[in-house]
Amino acid sequence: MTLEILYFAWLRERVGQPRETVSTDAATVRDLVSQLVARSDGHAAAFADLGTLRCAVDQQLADLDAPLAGVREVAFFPPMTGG
Amino acid sequence: MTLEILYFAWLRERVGQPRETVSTDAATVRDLVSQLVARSDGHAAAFADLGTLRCAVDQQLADLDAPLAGVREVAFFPPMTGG
Amino acid sequence: MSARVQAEPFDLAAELSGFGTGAGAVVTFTGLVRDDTGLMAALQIEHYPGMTERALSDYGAEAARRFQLSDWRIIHRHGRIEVGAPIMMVATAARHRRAAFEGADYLMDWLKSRAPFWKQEIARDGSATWVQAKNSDEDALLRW
Amino acid sequence: MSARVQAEPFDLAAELSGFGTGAGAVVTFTGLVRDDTGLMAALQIEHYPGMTERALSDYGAEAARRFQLSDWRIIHRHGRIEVGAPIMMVATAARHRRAAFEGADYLMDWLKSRAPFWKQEIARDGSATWVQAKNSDEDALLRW
Repeated sequence: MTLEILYFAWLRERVGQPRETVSTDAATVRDLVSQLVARSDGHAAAFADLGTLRCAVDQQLADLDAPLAGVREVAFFPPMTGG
Repeated sequence: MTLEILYFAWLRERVGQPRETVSTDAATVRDLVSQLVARSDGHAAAFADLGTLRCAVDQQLADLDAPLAGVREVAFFPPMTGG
Repeated sequence: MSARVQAEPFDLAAELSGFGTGAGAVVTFTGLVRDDTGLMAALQIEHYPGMTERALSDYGAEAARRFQLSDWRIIHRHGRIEVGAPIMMVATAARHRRAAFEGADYLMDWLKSRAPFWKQEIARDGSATWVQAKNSDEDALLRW
Repeated sequence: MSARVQAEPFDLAAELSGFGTGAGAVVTFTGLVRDDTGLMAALQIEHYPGMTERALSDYGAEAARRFQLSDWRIIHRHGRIEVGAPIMMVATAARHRRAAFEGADYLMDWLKSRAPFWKQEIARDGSATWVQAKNSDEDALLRW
Protein backbone atom coordinates (compact mmCIF):
# COMPACT_ATOMS: atom_id res chain seq x y z
CA MET A 1 0.00 0.00 0.00
CA THR A 2 1.27 3.46 -0.87
CA LEU A 3 0.61 6.25 1.63
CA GLU A 4 1.15 9.98 1.49
CA ILE A 5 2.57 11.08 4.85
CA LEU A 6 2.33 14.72 5.94
CA TYR A 7 4.11 16.47 8.82
CA PHE A 8 3.22 19.79 10.41
CA ALA A 9 4.79 22.29 12.81
CA TRP A 10 7.80 21.02 14.76
CA LEU A 11 7.26 17.45 13.57
CA ARG A 12 7.82 18.78 10.06
CA GLU A 13 10.98 20.55 11.21
CA ARG A 14 12.36 17.46 12.91
CA VAL A 15 11.61 15.14 9.99
CA GLY A 16 13.11 17.75 7.68
CA GLN A 17 10.38 17.63 5.04
CA PRO A 18 6.68 18.44 4.86
CA ARG A 19 5.63 15.21 3.13
CA GLU A 20 6.84 11.92 1.80
CA THR A 21 5.37 8.93 0.01
CA VAL A 22 5.91 5.57 1.68
CA SER A 23 5.19 2.02 0.72
CA THR A 24 4.01 0.10 3.76
CA ASP A 25 2.12 -2.97 5.00
CA ALA A 26 1.28 -1.30 8.34
CA ALA A 27 -2.15 -2.27 9.65
CA THR A 28 -2.60 0.69 11.99
CA VAL A 29 -1.21 4.18 12.52
CA ARG A 30 0.83 2.80 15.42
CA ASP A 31 2.45 0.20 13.13
CA LEU A 32 3.19 2.94 10.61
CA VAL A 33 4.85 5.11 13.26
CA SER A 34 7.18 2.28 14.31
CA GLN A 35 8.25 1.91 10.67
CA LEU A 36 8.72 5.67 10.15
CA VAL A 37 10.85 5.99 13.29
CA ALA A 38 13.48 3.78 11.65
CA ARG A 39 13.83 6.04 8.60
CA SER A 40 16.18 8.67 10.10
CA ASP A 41 17.28 10.35 13.29
CA GLY A 42 14.93 13.18 12.38
CA HIS A 43 11.99 10.80 12.20
CA ALA A 44 13.01 9.28 15.53
CA ALA A 45 13.13 12.76 17.10
CA ALA A 46 9.75 13.69 15.61
CA PHE A 47 8.09 10.62 17.11
CA ALA A 48 9.99 10.63 20.39
CA ASP A 49 6.90 11.45 22.47
CA LEU A 50 3.84 9.50 21.39
CA GLY A 51 1.90 11.02 24.29
CA THR A 52 1.67 14.40 22.60
CA LEU A 53 1.51 13.06 19.02
CA ARG A 54 -1.66 13.87 17.10
CA CYS A 55 -2.65 12.38 13.76
CA ALA A 56 -5.25 12.56 11.03
CA VAL A 57 -6.20 9.75 8.68
CA ASP A 58 -7.55 10.98 5.35
CA GLN A 59 -7.96 14.41 6.95
CA GLN A 60 -10.00 13.22 9.93
CA LEU A 61 -8.55 13.27 13.45
CA ALA A 62 -7.74 9.70 14.49
CA ASP A 63 -5.91 7.82 17.22
CA LEU A 64 -2.90 5.53 16.96
CA ASP A 65 -5.05 2.43 16.71
CA ALA A 66 -6.87 3.64 13.61
CA PRO A 67 -6.71 1.05 10.80
CA LEU A 68 -5.00 1.99 7.53
CA ALA A 69 -6.91 -0.24 5.09
CA GLY A 70 -8.05 1.87 2.14
CA VAL A 71 -6.34 4.99 3.48
CA ARG A 72 -4.43 7.39 1.19
CA GLU A 73 -3.12 10.14 3.48
CA VAL A 74 -1.83 10.17 7.06
CA ALA A 75 -0.72 13.37 8.79
CA PHE A 76 1.29 13.74 12.01
CA PHE A 77 1.52 16.90 14.10
CA PRO A 78 1.79 18.27 17.65
CA PRO A 79 -1.30 19.34 19.64
CA MET A 80 -3.15 22.03 17.74
CA THR A 81 -3.00 25.68 18.79
CA GLY A 82 -5.61 27.44 16.67
CA GLY A 83 -8.09 30.11 17.62
CA MET B 1 -40.70 66.24 52.90
CA THR B 2 -41.37 66.82 49.21
CA LEU B 3 -40.70 63.91 46.84
CA GLU B 4 -40.68 63.63 43.09
CA ILE B 5 -42.46 60.39 42.16
CA LEU B 6 -41.89 58.81 38.73
CA TYR B 7 -43.84 56.00 37.05
CA PHE B 8 -42.76 53.88 34.10
CA ALA B 9 -44.32 51.41 31.65
CA TRP B 10 -47.73 50.07 32.67
CA LEU B 11 -47.51 51.64 36.11
CA ARG B 12 -47.33 54.99 34.35
CA GLU B 13 -50.35 54.04 32.23
CA ARG B 14 -52.40 52.99 35.25
CA VAL B 15 -51.53 56.04 37.33
CA GLY B 16 -52.26 58.16 34.27
CA GLN B 17 -49.22 60.42 34.51
CA PRO B 18 -45.44 59.98 34.29
CA ARG B 19 -44.61 61.95 37.44
CA GLU B 20 -46.04 63.86 40.34
CA THR B 21 -44.73 65.80 43.29
CA VAL B 22 -46.00 64.68 46.71
CA SER B 23 -45.64 65.97 50.20
CA THR B 24 -45.21 63.08 52.62
CA ASP B 25 -43.97 62.01 56.03
CA ALA B 26 -43.45 58.40 54.89
CA ALA B 27 -40.40 56.78 56.53
CA THR B 28 -39.93 54.03 53.95
CA VAL B 29 -40.90 53.25 50.36
CA ARG B 30 -43.51 50.86 51.70
CA ASP B 31 -45.10 53.66 53.75
CA LEU B 32 -45.06 55.88 50.69
CA VAL B 33 -46.80 53.22 48.58
CA SER B 34 -49.62 52.89 51.11
CA GLN B 35 -50.16 56.65 50.90
CA LEU B 36 -50.02 56.73 47.09
CA VAL B 37 -52.55 53.89 46.79
CA ALA B 38 -55.19 56.17 48.38
CA ARG B 39 -54.73 58.88 45.75
CA SER B 40 -56.89 57.39 42.99
CA ASP B 41 -58.27 54.19 41.52
CA GLY B 42 -55.42 54.39 38.99
CA HIS B 43 -52.86 54.49 41.77
CA ALA B 44 -54.56 51.55 43.46
CA ALA B 45 -54.45 49.58 40.20
CA ALA B 46 -50.80 50.46 39.64
CA PHE B 47 -49.83 49.17 43.08
CA ALA B 48 -52.19 46.19 43.13
CA ASP B 49 -49.38 43.63 43.05
CA LEU B 50 -46.48 44.54 45.32
CA GLY B 51 -44.82 41.23 44.45
CA THR B 52 -43.87 42.42 41.00
CA LEU B 53 -43.34 46.08 41.92
CA ARG B 54 -39.83 47.44 41.40
CA CYS B 55 -38.56 50.77 42.65
CA ALA B 56 -35.57 53.07 42.58
CA VAL B 57 -34.64 55.62 45.23
CA ASP B 58 -32.63 58.53 43.87
CA GLN B 59 -32.01 56.46 40.73
CA GLN B 60 -30.65 53.41 42.55
CA LEU B 61 -32.62 50.15 42.68
CA ALA B 62 -34.05 49.69 46.15
CA ASP B 63 -36.53 47.51 48.03
CA LEU B 64 -39.74 48.45 49.77
CA ASP B 65 -38.03 48.82 53.13
CA ALA B 66 -35.61 51.46 51.87
CA PRO B 67 -35.68 54.59 54.10
CA LEU B 68 -36.71 57.90 52.54
CA ALA B 69 -34.77 60.32 54.76
CA GLY B 70 -32.93 62.80 52.55
CA VAL B 71 -34.37 61.31 49.36
CA ARG B 72 -35.55 63.49 46.47
CA GLU B 73 -36.81 61.09 43.81
CA VAL B 74 -38.61 57.74 43.97
CA ALA B 75 -39.53 55.76 40.84
CA PHE B 76 -41.95 52.85 40.50
CA PHE B 77 -42.06 50.41 37.62
CA PRO B 78 -42.67 46.78 36.61
CA PRO B 79 -39.81 44.26 36.27
CA MET B 80 -37.35 45.53 33.70
CA THR B 81 -37.15 44.04 30.22
CA GLY B 82 -34.03 45.50 28.66
CA GLY B 83 -31.38 43.87 26.52
CA MET C 1 -15.09 52.05 28.50
CA SER C 2 -18.40 53.74 27.83
CA ALA C 3 -22.15 53.34 28.07
CA ARG C 4 -24.64 55.16 25.86
CA VAL C 5 -28.41 55.39 25.60
CA GLN C 6 -29.70 56.71 22.30
CA ALA C 7 -32.67 56.67 19.96
CA GLU C 8 -30.50 56.47 16.82
CA PRO C 9 -29.27 53.20 15.30
CA PHE C 10 -25.63 52.32 15.92
CA ASP C 11 -23.01 50.94 13.60
CA LEU C 12 -21.26 47.91 15.13
CA ALA C 13 -18.28 48.33 12.80
CA ALA C 14 -17.77 51.98 13.74
CA GLU C 15 -18.14 51.12 17.42
CA LEU C 16 -15.42 48.48 17.19
CA SER C 17 -12.96 50.70 15.38
CA GLY C 18 -10.08 51.04 17.83
CA PHE C 19 -11.97 49.06 20.46
CA GLY C 20 -9.86 46.83 22.69
CA THR C 21 -6.48 47.74 21.22
CA GLY C 22 -3.85 45.46 22.73
CA ALA C 23 -6.38 42.84 23.85
CA GLY C 24 -6.28 39.22 22.72
CA ALA C 25 -10.01 38.64 22.64
CA VAL C 26 -13.02 40.76 21.72
CA VAL C 27 -16.60 39.54 22.17
CA THR C 28 -19.67 41.37 20.94
CA PHE C 29 -23.34 40.74 21.53
CA THR C 30 -26.00 42.40 19.41
CA GLY C 31 -29.71 42.14 20.19
CA LEU C 32 -32.12 42.52 17.26
CA VAL C 33 -35.89 42.96 17.12
CA ARG C 34 -37.27 39.51 16.33
CA ASP C 35 -40.73 38.80 14.98
CA ASP C 36 -41.76 35.27 15.91
CA THR C 37 -45.40 35.57 14.91
CA GLY C 38 -45.26 37.52 11.67
CA LEU C 39 -47.60 40.05 13.31
CA MET C 40 -45.11 42.42 14.86
CA ALA C 41 -44.06 45.76 13.41
CA ALA C 42 -41.66 47.15 16.00
CA LEU C 43 -40.63 47.44 19.61
CA GLN C 44 -41.21 50.61 21.59
CA ILE C 45 -38.67 50.97 24.38
CA GLU C 46 -39.17 53.22 27.37
CA HIS C 47 -36.36 54.01 29.79
CA TYR C 48 -35.56 56.10 32.86
CA PRO C 49 -33.37 58.99 31.72
CA GLY C 50 -30.60 59.71 34.18
CA MET C 51 -30.80 56.39 35.96
CA THR C 52 -30.25 54.38 32.78
CA GLU C 53 -26.86 55.89 31.98
CA ARG C 54 -25.78 55.50 35.58
CA ALA C 55 -26.89 51.87 35.77
CA LEU C 56 -25.15 50.93 32.51
CA SER C 57 -21.93 52.62 33.60
CA ASP C 58 -22.07 50.88 36.97
CA TYR C 59 -22.60 47.43 35.40
CA GLY C 60 -19.81 48.06 32.89
CA ALA C 61 -17.38 49.09 35.62
CA GLU C 62 -18.36 46.10 37.74
CA ALA C 63 -17.83 43.71 34.79
CA ALA C 64 -14.44 45.29 34.07
CA ARG C 65 -13.37 44.80 37.67
CA ARG C 66 -14.69 41.29 37.92
CA PHE C 67 -13.40 39.91 34.62
CA GLN C 68 -10.39 42.22 34.21
CA LEU C 69 -11.71 43.63 30.98
CA SER C 70 -9.33 46.01 29.23
CA ASP C 71 -12.24 47.68 27.46
CA TRP C 72 -16.04 47.53 27.35
CA ARG C 73 -18.87 49.30 25.57
CA ILE C 74 -22.63 49.26 26.08
CA ILE C 75 -25.11 50.88 23.74
CA HIS C 76 -28.86 50.57 24.29
CA ARG C 77 -31.50 52.24 22.16
CA HIS C 78 -34.89 53.59 23.20
CA GLY C 79 -37.98 54.69 21.29
CA ARG C 80 -39.43 52.83 18.32
CA ILE C 81 -37.24 50.13 16.75
CA GLU C 82 -38.44 48.24 13.68
CA VAL C 83 -38.36 44.45 13.27
CA GLY C 84 -34.87 43.34 12.21
CA ALA C 85 -33.12 46.42 13.58
CA PRO C 86 -30.52 46.35 16.38
CA ILE C 87 -31.74 47.16 19.91
CA MET C 88 -28.50 47.11 21.82
CA MET C 89 -24.95 45.87 21.89
CA VAL C 90 -22.24 45.08 24.37
CA ALA C 91 -18.58 44.60 23.52
CA THR C 92 -15.86 43.35 25.85
CA ALA C 93 -12.09 43.09 25.42
CA ALA C 94 -9.73 41.04 27.55
CA ARG C 95 -6.44 39.20 27.36
CA HIS C 96 -8.10 35.81 27.12
CA ARG C 97 -11.27 34.51 25.55
CA ARG C 98 -12.87 33.18 28.73
CA ALA C 99 -12.90 36.61 30.39
CA ALA C 100 -14.22 38.35 27.28
CA PHE C 101 -17.05 35.80 26.92
CA GLU C 102 -17.96 35.87 30.59
CA GLY C 103 -17.84 39.66 30.76
CA ALA C 104 -20.28 39.98 27.85
CA ASP C 105 -22.53 37.23 29.21
CA TYR C 106 -22.57 38.87 32.65
CA LEU C 107 -23.40 42.29 31.21
CA MET C 108 -26.29 40.86 29.19
CA ASP C 109 -27.76 39.16 32.24
CA TRP C 110 -27.65 42.44 34.18
CA LEU C 111 -29.04 44.49 31.33
CA LYS C 112 -31.98 42.12 30.90
CA SER C 113 -33.17 42.37 34.49
CA ARG C 114 -31.55 45.36 36.16
CA ALA C 115 -31.31 48.17 33.62
CA PRO C 116 -34.38 50.45 33.60
CA PHE C 117 -35.80 49.62 30.17
CA TRP C 118 -39.30 48.42 29.38
CA LYS C 119 -40.30 46.94 26.04
CA GLN C 120 -43.62 47.17 24.31
CA GLU C 121 -44.45 45.08 21.25
CA ILE C 122 -46.18 47.10 18.57
CA ALA C 123 -48.26 44.91 16.27
CA ARG C 124 -48.92 45.72 12.62
CA ASP C 125 -52.47 46.70 13.55
CA GLY C 126 -51.00 49.30 15.94
CA SER C 127 -51.91 47.56 19.17
CA ALA C 128 -49.28 47.63 21.90
CA THR C 129 -48.45 44.97 24.50
CA TRP C 130 -45.95 45.26 27.34
CA VAL C 131 -43.35 42.50 27.28
CA GLN C 132 -43.47 40.43 30.46
CA ALA C 133 -40.23 39.87 32.35
CA LYS C 134 -39.13 36.24 32.20
CA ASN C 135 -38.35 34.28 35.33
CA SER C 136 -35.43 32.82 33.40
CA ASP C 137 -33.91 36.28 33.08
CA GLU C 138 -34.14 36.80 36.82
CA ASP C 139 -32.73 33.33 37.46
CA ALA C 140 -29.82 34.04 35.12
CA LEU C 141 -28.48 36.58 37.61
CA LEU C 142 -28.03 33.85 40.18
CA ARG C 143 -25.21 32.42 38.06
CA TRP C 144 -22.85 35.25 39.00
CA MET D 1 -23.20 29.32 7.30
CA SER D 2 -19.63 29.32 6.07
CA ALA D 3 -16.05 28.61 7.07
CA ARG D 4 -13.01 30.20 5.42
CA VAL D 5 -9.26 29.90 5.77
CA GLN D 6 -7.31 32.78 4.32
CA ALA D 7 -4.03 34.68 4.55
CA GLU D 8 -5.70 38.07 4.06
CA PRO D 9 -7.12 40.18 6.89
CA PHE D 10 -10.90 40.18 7.27
CA ASP D 11 -13.30 43.00 7.96
CA LEU D 12 -15.67 42.17 10.82
CA ALA D 13 -18.16 44.80 9.68
CA ALA D 14 -18.29 43.46 6.14
CA GLU D 15 -18.64 39.90 7.43
CA LEU D 16 -21.61 40.86 9.58
CA SER D 17 -23.44 42.67 6.82
CA GLY D 18 -26.59 40.61 6.32
CA PHE D 19 -25.42 38.05 8.86
CA GLY D 20 -28.14 36.45 10.95
CA THR D 21 -31.09 38.23 9.37
CA GLY D 22 -34.22 37.40 11.36
CA ALA D 23 -32.29 36.32 14.45
CA GLY D 24 -32.73 37.93 17.87
CA ALA D 25 -29.12 37.56 19.01
CA VAL D 26 -25.74 37.77 17.30
CA VAL D 27 -22.48 37.00 19.10
CA THR D 28 -19.03 37.54 17.64
CA PHE D 29 -15.62 36.54 18.89
CA THR D 30 -12.46 38.04 17.44
CA GLY D 31 -8.99 36.80 18.37
CA LEU D 32 -6.13 39.28 18.03
CA VAL D 33 -2.35 38.85 18.18
CA ARG D 34 -1.35 39.89 21.68
CA ASP D 35 2.15 40.84 22.77
CA ASP D 36 2.52 40.27 26.50
CA THR D 37 6.28 40.71 26.66
CA GLY D 38 6.92 43.65 24.37
CA LEU D 39 9.30 41.38 22.43
CA MET D 40 6.94 39.87 19.89
CA ALA D 41 6.62 41.00 16.29
CA ALA D 42 4.05 38.60 14.85
CA LEU D 43 2.51 35.15 14.81
CA GLN D 44 3.21 32.71 12.00
CA ILE D 45 0.34 30.27 11.57
CA GLU D 46 0.67 26.97 9.76
CA HIS D 47 -2.34 24.87 8.81
CA TYR D 48 -3.32 21.70 6.99
CA PRO D 49 -4.87 22.74 3.67
CA GLY D 50 -7.85 20.58 2.78
CA MET D 51 -8.40 19.27 6.28
CA THR D 52 -8.73 22.72 7.83
CA GLU D 53 -11.71 23.78 5.73
CA ARG D 54 -13.38 20.45 6.35
CA ALA D 55 -12.83 20.59 10.11
CA LEU D 56 -14.15 24.15 10.41
CA SER D 57 -17.24 23.29 8.36
CA ASP D 58 -17.85 20.20 10.47
CA TYR D 59 -17.57 22.13 13.75
CA GLY D 60 -19.82 24.89 12.44
CA ALA D 61 -22.48 22.41 11.35
CA GLU D 62 -22.28 20.60 14.68
CA ALA D 63 -22.66 23.87 16.60
CA ALA D 64 -25.64 24.84 14.44
CA ARG D 65 -27.34 21.52 15.14
CA ARG D 66 -26.55 21.56 18.84
CA PHE D 67 -27.49 25.16 19.62
CA GLN D 68 -30.06 25.68 16.85
CA LEU D 69 -28.06 28.48 15.30
CA SER D 70 -29.80 30.20 12.40
CA ASP D 71 -26.44 31.33 11.02
CA TRP D 72 -22.73 30.94 11.75
CA ARG D 73 -19.45 32.05 10.25
CA ILE D 74 -15.85 31.05 10.95
CA ILE D 75 -12.82 32.79 9.47
CA HIS D 76 -9.29 31.77 10.41
CA ARG D 77 -6.14 33.27 8.95
CA HIS D 78 -2.80 31.60 8.28
CA GLY D 79 0.66 32.91 7.46
CA ARG D 80 2.29 35.87 9.18
CA ILE D 81 0.02 38.06 11.32
CA GLU D 82 1.41 41.17 13.02
CA VAL D 83 0.85 42.08 16.66
CA GLY D 84 -2.54 43.75 17.10
CA ALA D 85 -4.04 42.23 13.95
CA PRO D 86 -7.03 39.85 13.94
CA ILE D 87 -6.27 36.12 13.73
CA MET D 88 -9.74 34.69 13.50
CA MET D 89 -13.40 35.28 14.15
CA VAL D 90 -16.55 33.33 14.79
CA ALA D 91 -20.06 34.72 14.58
CA THR D 92 -23.25 32.98 15.66
CA ALA D 93 -26.91 33.95 15.27
CA ALA D 94 -29.84 32.46 17.16
CA ARG D 95 -33.28 33.35 18.42
CA HIS D 96 -32.09 33.82 22.00
CA ARG D 97 -28.91 35.07 23.59
CA ARG D 98 -28.02 31.92 25.49
CA ALA D 99 -27.78 29.83 22.30
CA ALA D 100 -25.76 32.47 20.46
CA PHE D 101 -23.30 32.77 23.36
CA GLU D 102 -22.97 29.03 23.84
CA GLY D 103 -22.58 28.37 20.12
CA ALA D 104 -19.71 30.85 19.87
CA ASP D 105 -18.09 29.59 23.06
CA TYR D 106 -18.35 25.98 21.83
CA LEU D 107 -16.85 26.84 18.45
CA MET D 108 -13.91 28.60 20.08
CA ASP D 109 -13.18 25.63 22.32
CA TRP D 110 -13.13 23.31 19.30
CA LEU D 111 -11.04 25.64 17.19
CA LYS D 112 -8.44 25.97 19.93
CA SER D 113 -7.79 22.25 20.27
CA ARG D 114 -9.22 20.44 17.25
CA ALA D 115 -8.68 22.59 14.18
CA PRO D 116 -5.36 21.89 12.44
CA PHE D 117 -3.55 25.16 13.08
CA TRP D 118 -0.16 25.63 14.71
CA LYS D 119 1.12 28.95 15.96
CA GLN D 120 4.68 30.17 16.07
CA GLU D 121 5.68 33.34 17.90
CA ILE D 122 8.06 35.47 15.88
CA ALA D 123 10.14 37.74 18.10
CA ARG D 124 11.47 41.11 17.00
CA ASP D 125 14.94 39.58 16.67
CA GLY D 126 13.51 37.09 14.16
CA SER D 127 13.63 34.01 16.39
CA ALA D 128 10.64 31.69 16.22
CA THR D 129 9.07 29.62 19.01
CA TRP D 130 6.22 27.13 18.63
CA VAL D 131 3.31 27.91 20.93
CA GLN D 132 2.63 25.04 23.34
CA ALA D 133 -0.90 23.72 23.59
CA LYS D 134 -2.47 24.50 26.96
CA ASN D 135 -3.99 21.80 29.10
CA SER D 136 -6.74 24.28 29.87
CA ASP D 137 -7.69 24.35 26.18
CA GLU D 138 -7.98 20.58 26.13
CA ASP D 139 -9.94 20.60 29.38
CA ALA D 140 -12.32 23.20 27.98
CA LEU D 141 -13.67 20.61 25.54
CA LEU D 142 -14.90 18.52 28.44
CA ARG D 143 -17.51 21.17 29.19
CA TRP D 144 -19.58 20.19 26.14
